[in-house]
Amino acid sequence: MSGSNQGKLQLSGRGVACVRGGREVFSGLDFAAVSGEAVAVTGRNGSGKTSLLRLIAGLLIPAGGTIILDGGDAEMTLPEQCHYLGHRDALKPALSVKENLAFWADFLGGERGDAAASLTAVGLDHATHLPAAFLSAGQRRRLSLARLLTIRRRIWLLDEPTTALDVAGQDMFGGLMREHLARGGMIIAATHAPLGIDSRELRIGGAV
Amino acid sequence: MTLIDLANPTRFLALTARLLPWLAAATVILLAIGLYQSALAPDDYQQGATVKIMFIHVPNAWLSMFVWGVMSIASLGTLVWRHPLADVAAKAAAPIGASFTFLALLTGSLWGRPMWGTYWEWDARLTSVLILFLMYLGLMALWRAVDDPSRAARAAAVLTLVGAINLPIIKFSVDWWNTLHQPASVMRMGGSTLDKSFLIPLLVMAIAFTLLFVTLHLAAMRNEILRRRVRSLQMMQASRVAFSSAGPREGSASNEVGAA
Amino acid sequence: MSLGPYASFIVTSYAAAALVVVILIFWIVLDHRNQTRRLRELDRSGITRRSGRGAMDAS
Amino acid sequence: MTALAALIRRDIRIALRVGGGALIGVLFFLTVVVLMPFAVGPDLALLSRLGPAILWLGALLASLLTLDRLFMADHEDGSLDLITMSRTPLELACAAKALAHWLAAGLPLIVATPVLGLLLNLDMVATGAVALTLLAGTPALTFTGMIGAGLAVTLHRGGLLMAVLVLPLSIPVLIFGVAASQAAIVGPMTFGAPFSILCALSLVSLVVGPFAAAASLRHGLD
Repeated sequence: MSGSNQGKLQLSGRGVACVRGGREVFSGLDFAAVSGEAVAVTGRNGSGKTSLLRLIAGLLIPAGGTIILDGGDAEMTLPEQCHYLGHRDALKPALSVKENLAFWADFLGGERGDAAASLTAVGLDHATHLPAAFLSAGQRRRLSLARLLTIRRRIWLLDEPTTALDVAGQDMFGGLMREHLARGGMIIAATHAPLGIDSRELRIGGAV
Repeated sequence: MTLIDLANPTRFLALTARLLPWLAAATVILLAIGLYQSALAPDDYQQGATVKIMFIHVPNAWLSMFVWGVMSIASLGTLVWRHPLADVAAKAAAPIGASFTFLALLTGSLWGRPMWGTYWEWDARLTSVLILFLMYLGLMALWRAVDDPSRAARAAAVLTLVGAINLPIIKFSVDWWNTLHQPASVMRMGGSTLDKSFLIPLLVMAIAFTLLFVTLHLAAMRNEILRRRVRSLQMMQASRVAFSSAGPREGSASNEVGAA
Repeated sequence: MSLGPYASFIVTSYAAAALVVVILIFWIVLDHRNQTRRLRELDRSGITRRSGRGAMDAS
Repeated sequence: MTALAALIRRDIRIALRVGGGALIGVLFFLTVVVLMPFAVGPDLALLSRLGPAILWLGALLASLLTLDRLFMADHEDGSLDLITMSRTPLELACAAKALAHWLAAGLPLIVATPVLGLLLNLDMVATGAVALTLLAGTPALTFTGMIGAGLAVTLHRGGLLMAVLVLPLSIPVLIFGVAASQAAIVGPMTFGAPFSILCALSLVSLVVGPFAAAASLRHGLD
């Protein structure tokens, strides 16, 4: 496990500002998170929850401020140590469940061997050879979660992770998140619904 | 067996299983007779032995149009009567029709080489067949482009019927284009009526190839029905997984239902 | 029977026709095998059609 | 390396599966070339003179028009985010995607060339020359077209706009591709001079294309 035998992680942002389409989404945002901790980013629609996650993931360039990770792998940039689970599932309908997962394992540097175990963990082990096109929205989400497990990254960036999941799926996901935190991982999740685990709330764009 | 009876795919499969061996046997016998007769056919006084190419070229050219006709009727079946097997028939026919059209082109150009000195001449007839071939390929691409067969069926049916209406227009314009540019320079197979010694083997070969098409078409339709069955079962399997993951108890229960 | 100076063209056309037909037959037989195999696998994993006509599939 | 190989394998697999567009490019090529004689007339001598140009134009359009979805599909389903975040440099990932596209959509064009050469009354030498120049030139088309595909993601628009942006960029390739084929068929130039320029263009685009596409993708993300 890459998690437990490495040092403590500390992710901190200072004065982070985000401008999208000429509009300032938020500015002067300070936040911090340490390993073993889950941070639930909340706020009304359009307050910049997704933008914050994408800033951390390096998919957006901050208009101001800095985001620093202490204690991580010195040879890797911050985005390379994150796994971003966005609204979209990054699955190819033409490929089978197994092929989808194996590709991301090869491309992002996970263990192919973990793939089968991850599929069992999310309850998709019966569907491994089926095309991803046959999966329902909830099952596609489950497959994305399996990718999260296969590619072991210490920082999980989750954007509304529980949408499309049924109650059993949310329970399963809660368990996975607790396990990840226990291994010394870090979770930053943008969410409206309760996350299902103990988390610290980070409210952005409070002024209405 | 009426058309209504055939609407049931399972009954269709049973019928196909019974019919296919007989059809295959008839095809083989007729092909053997046809080949024997065309081997015995005399040489043409103008074309020599190359006239033997005619015995496979003409049946293939005939089938290239016949198959499009079959697909057009099937498309009507899809759009008008909503016969459940119509789009299966249309889809299964396309690759077979394309193969026959390809053979018509190939044998045509192999026949043309000794006659005209080039493999390809932008002759009205060959050009029309080439366009027909392209339309077959386009139709196959359309079937392949859409994952859900019932959704692809409508689009393919419309395209097939538009093609059926357009083909005579294309043929006419190509004729006109061709005569405009090179007035009757191309020598076709003697304009006079065919001699009996050619006609009989040609007819036998044409019937044999038609039977071959029917046999292959039925077999391909059977495959297509099975493929769709596999698809729907796989989709059921995909949705069942969600149940079984809810708890081990439910999963084993569904297995028992399946085994019973 | 002599095929004259253009024997190769005649033989090539007959061979091509035979080849294409054989490929077609081969493809159809292979496809049939694949589909029946998949149906059998699905059957084994306990997925049957709602109409319960699984017995007819073998025919 | 396994990451890039996996990306190439995946893209080729998708292109060849149901719904993939690999063979539609060839079909387009075939159709465009077959249309030409209807405009020019069935004069075989004329066709054989125009043949290389017709084949090159057809291949150019076929390889560029299939390109506009190169990054769009990955952008729409979120794969591009993960590719950007990965340890694999985005430039290399772009190059791998373009290579996969060329293998799936570009190579079949070259395979189809001899058949089309027959239709246009090109002899063996001419067909060989055109096929060889296409082999050397189509990578350049794919790798310059990739820039347009990257811009399409930035602009949220594909299709014709992309073609308008990219077609001017491919003029040099067209000039030297056709020139090399003509040189091999009728002279008076030697085949070597335009052909080596064509190869040089391909090599340059192999370097420039991925960087430009990656830069445009980075700015297009939001």
